[in-house]
Amino acid sequence: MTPTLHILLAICLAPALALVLLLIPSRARSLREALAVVAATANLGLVATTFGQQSRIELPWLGTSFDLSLRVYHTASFVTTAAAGFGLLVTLYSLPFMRKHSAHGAHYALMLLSLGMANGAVFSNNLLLLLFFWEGLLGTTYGMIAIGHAGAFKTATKALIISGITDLCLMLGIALVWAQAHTLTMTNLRLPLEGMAPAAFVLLMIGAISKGGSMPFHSWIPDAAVDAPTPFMAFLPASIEKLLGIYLLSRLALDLFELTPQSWLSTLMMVVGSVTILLAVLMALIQKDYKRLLSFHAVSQVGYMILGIGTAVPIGIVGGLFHMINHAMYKSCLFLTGGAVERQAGSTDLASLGGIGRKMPITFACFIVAAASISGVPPFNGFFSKELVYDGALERGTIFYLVAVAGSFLTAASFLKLGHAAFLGPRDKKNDGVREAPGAMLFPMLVIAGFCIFFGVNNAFPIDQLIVPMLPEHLIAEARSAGTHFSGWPSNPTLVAMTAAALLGALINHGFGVKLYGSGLHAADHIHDSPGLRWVYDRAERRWFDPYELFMRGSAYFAQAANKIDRANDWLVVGLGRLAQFASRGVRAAHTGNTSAYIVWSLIAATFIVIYLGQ
Amino acid sequence: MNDAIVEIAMLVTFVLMALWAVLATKLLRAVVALAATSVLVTLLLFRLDSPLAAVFELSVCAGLVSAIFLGAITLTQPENEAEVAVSAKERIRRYWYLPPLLLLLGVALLQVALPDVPTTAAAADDVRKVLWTSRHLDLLGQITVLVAGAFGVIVLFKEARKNER
Amino acid sequence: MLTLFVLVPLLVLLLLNISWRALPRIVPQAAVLVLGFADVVFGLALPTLPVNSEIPVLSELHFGLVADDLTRVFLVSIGLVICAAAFVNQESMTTERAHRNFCSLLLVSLIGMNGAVLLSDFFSLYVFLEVTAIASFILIAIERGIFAVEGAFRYLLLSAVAAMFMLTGVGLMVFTIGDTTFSAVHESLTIANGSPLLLKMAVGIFIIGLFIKGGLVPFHGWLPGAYSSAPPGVSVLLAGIVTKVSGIYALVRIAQDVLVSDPSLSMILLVAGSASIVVGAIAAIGQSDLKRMLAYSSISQVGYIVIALGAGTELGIVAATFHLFNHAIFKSLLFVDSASVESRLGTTDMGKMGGIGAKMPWTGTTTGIAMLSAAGIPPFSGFWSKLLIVLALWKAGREGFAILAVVASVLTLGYFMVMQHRAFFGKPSTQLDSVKEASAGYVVPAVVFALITVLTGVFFPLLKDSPLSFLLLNKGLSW
Amino acid sequence: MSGELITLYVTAIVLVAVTGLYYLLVTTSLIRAVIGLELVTKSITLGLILAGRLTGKVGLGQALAITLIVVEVVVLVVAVGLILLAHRHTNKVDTRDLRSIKG
Repeated sequence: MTPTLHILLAICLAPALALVLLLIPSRARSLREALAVVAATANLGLVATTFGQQSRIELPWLGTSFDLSLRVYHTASFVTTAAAGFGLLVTLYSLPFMRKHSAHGAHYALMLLSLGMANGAVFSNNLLLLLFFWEGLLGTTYGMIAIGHAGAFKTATKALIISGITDLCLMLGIALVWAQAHTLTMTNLRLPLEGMAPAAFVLLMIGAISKGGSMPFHSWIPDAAVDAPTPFMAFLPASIEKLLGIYLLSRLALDLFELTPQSWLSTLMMVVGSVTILLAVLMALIQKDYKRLLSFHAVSQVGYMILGIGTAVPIGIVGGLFHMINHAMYKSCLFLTGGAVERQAGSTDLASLGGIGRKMPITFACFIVAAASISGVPPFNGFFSKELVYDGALERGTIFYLVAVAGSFLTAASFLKLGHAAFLGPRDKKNDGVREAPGAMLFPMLVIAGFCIFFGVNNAFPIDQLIVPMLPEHLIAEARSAGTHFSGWPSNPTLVAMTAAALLGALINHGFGVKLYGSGLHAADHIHDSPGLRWVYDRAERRWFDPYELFMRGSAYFAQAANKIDRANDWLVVGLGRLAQFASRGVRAAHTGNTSAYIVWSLIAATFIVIYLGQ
Repeated sequence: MNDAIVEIAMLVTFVLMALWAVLATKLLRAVVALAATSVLVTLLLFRLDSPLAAVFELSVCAGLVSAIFLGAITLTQPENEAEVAVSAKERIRRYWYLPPLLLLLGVALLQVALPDVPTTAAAADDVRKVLWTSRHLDLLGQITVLVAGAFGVIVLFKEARKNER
Repeated sequence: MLTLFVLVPLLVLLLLNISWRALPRIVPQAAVLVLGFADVVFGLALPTLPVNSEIPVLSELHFGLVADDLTRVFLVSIGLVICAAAFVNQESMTTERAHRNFCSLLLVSLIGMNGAVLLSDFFSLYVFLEVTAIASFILIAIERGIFAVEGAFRYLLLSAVAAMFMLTGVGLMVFTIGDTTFSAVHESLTIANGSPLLLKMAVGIFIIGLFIKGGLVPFHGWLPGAYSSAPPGVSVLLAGIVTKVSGIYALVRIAQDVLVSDPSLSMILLVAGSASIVVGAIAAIGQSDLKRMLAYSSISQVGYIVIALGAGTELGIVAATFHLFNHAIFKSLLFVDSASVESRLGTTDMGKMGGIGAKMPWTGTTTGIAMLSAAGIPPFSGFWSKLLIVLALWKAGREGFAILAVVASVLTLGYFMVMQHRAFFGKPSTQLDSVKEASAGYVVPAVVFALITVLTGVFFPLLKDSPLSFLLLNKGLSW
Repeated sequence: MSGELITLYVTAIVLVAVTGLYYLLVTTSLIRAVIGLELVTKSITLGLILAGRLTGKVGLGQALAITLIVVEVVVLVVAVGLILLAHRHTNKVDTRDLRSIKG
């Protein structure tokens, strides 16, 4: 197969099969499912075999500056393979989950369409072509949310409008790039950050981080977590959109622009990253719903990637990119466990869950692996990527490092809470009949959890084979001359110790929280009440209670602030709608139905035109 | 010199007739004034060496158009003259700015139009030749317009038959 | 050869009306469809045809008609929309008599539009636009309801004002150069002897007339009334093609052949275009009637076309033409869908349609496609034309207007979302239980148009080598 | 033809056109509105002929004027048809009755 045909097939095959799928009547659900699995597998096979290839396809169009060009190279192969892998796993997972859903066919068709669009976006070597596929994904996102339950329309609209606006920023950024460089072919671009280029960078960055789900463009994701079918969450916001967003961000930072650590844009990215980490995780901490909590983490974790890439130093970039692939794994795994719990226990409300770990041991095990991974517990993959990000952040400023560690602490705390509330503790009577999820749902979870361990224990493989080749030559050379090692155990023991302290702190904090507010810890009461020790505990309680409460109160304020930002976002969307309605009333009032008035408008405008022309 | 005076008189009458058509309180008089305006246009067209157009103007505008208006007036309820006067006054008050605006539009045109008037003498290119050689597409258009007009009459004037579904 | 585009419909029109009582209802319908389809086919095949060879019998009647890529785009669009209007009318007209008259007037309209896109003379343009307009006045009022009469009469009055401007322009042309053909005016403008300012004024005043006919803000007063009060088939015709041919086609023609990249013309087009985009979109947001909302959306979309022309470059003309084609397709599609909803519910009030999408899946889906195309979401064709418009403006150094065009497309998205939300999504109310999908006469054109939108969008990069390459006016791009 | 006379012609044409347009706008009677329209048409007819005469293209001017007259009379017929239809519905020929489509 020629490379040309290969790539075109990778872009067109899945969407074409999606159309075929839509033609299958809804009676033949199994046939649809089989076709979807076949298509997702074929897609994975197609993109996986592009590894190691280097080729370009040029379709001249609109003269020299708008060639439609596609390019196969290491980064693209890697990102599309990852996306295709998640696509296949989520497809498998959907089989039992979506079986009875009314929009069964649309779900699979939109998934396949998204896969084709994602391949197209990554293989594009021209910004315009990228924009085409990028906005195409916007359409499928809209569709996949909208097929959720009856009220999902509102969320879908919110997603469409927020992403639509950021995609317009992307479009303007592309126009600016074009004005500056007179080319849109990505391999020919290397813009110094001067003149209009920073504006272009910021606009393009908005497009990229919005797709990645960063603050302040995130607010539709938690809503979608409630409204959209769970496979969608694992599929688009948790994995594919994140991969794409960070892919574009890395292309921007690494080779489309000459981003240096000295540049204020680098600092801007780090600030955006840090703020996203902190605010989103604070929001996550107070959530009472399994999927909603996860979705705020999906926002928070993207902060690490932006932070890592924003450092503009090799180690940070490697960390950010490694975190991208790790996050896609553990977050989709977490959403899959969430979906399994939802399907088996009938709810994702933490108040009505609890104690189902025994009933669903495999799901619980997968949850533990993924949760440990997201919290940065060694030796899972999240630990290694976070350490790399920390290293890069510390190089640029202690404050960024501290925020990142604080984020880690809070992440761990919130997952302890989540795991405890959902899987441990007393079990509600109605959950006694809960059984383990079916095999088709467990298989993807297990595969991904396995990868979390594999990428952690054997991190040399992903880092050296997959991530480092993504860096441009000059950065690799820079790292080599500095003698930096990316893979293996983190080189800086102080950082590891700090991480360990943060995790331990989270554990202790959780223990105290549970002790003070939780149930099921009465077993410790007799120690507490024993003479002598009681006085110590009282003091200890008072001593520990205060900072805890203070902290909780403080974090509540933060959380409220984060909530305000969230609401402000909503308000803006709704408020703009109101403003438009208000303006509309004004315009409509002017149309009185009086023909003479209409003619007079025309005459007045005509007078202006005549006078203008007569000058 | 005499020719010029005749022409000036005709122009003045033309404007006066138009004003009369506008100011007449009775609709019937307005239509008569319109016909008179048409006649003056006809005369002016003759003065401008355009006999064929003049004949058309006379037959179609002064004749057919007046007939159509008379038909319309007889088929509709007569106006209440007092009400017409009141509403006219009210509307004139509301649209007070229009005459200056329109005159501004006209003057704007005059300003650019007048400075370079070409003064070539009238050359005789035959209208029939022009119509049949360079403007025959317009003739095709005229035919289509007349067909469309016929359908207009059929659709808009004909009473709907009661037994039609 | 080109003469036949005008002569054949005229002949068919006359033949149909010689003995029409004897003809079954299907004959005039078939005649319209065949002639519309012929427009599409010959529009596509024009370069391969012996255009300039004279047919022996008709050699006396060569009317000086010319055709280029722009003409072909319009011939294809005219044919498609005429066919759709005939389909919709077949379903919606209740009386036999109205149906026959409708078909005949559709043919008159076809003659007018075919003539208008083929000729090359200002005055003839006025005549043929007036033919189309007269057919439209009668068509709007064909069911003789009071609202329709009001819409038609308002259209007539504003159209008369437009004619006044166009004729003033023609008069000034005769006065300055004694000729009204496009080429003569263009030559006199470029060689700049005599009085180019007056001649430019003449073209400018003619263009004011076109603004009224095309319904640009603030010349648009007649448009919402005419669109929303017309019978369903007529709305499709008016929104899909009539206003585009009568107003916008001529603007494109003038920008391409007469006033080539003139800065003051550009400025006027830019201002009028952006006013239309914004005012049209804002007015559309607050509408509760589906057809009226679509009418205001038409104003906004026409604004995009005009703003692209205002770029004053060849890319701008290409973008405008392509958007015009797309607009003809998706706006006709939307009006066809509104007609199918009206046929089932008897109303176009969006408040009474909640959840109709579930009951009428074809209608709902095709509306969604048209709406996304109009808002410029890929992979539908509207995305490419809006992109070309933005690029053209940017390339011409009109960055502000480019940004305005981009930002206003959010408004477009906004009002279409409102429409989808009110009319098609959500739970169907119980009153709509008995509602079924519309009949084939509505669904077939809707699906065909939706396919055109999708296929043009998806295969846009391949347009160059396809028979549709003329959509991009080859000479306008460094291909 | 002398310059002053041409000025007079143009002035008369503009005056009649303005009168007709003004009348079209301020009248409440549909029939009177159409009369205003006719006045405008007449002034334009005269203007076309004058323009042709001044550039020595009398034939062209006449050809345009004749076509114009034919087109406008058909527009007039349609307008009167619409007025009669409106009259059938409202029993009046008042422009204020044709104001129900708004907003």
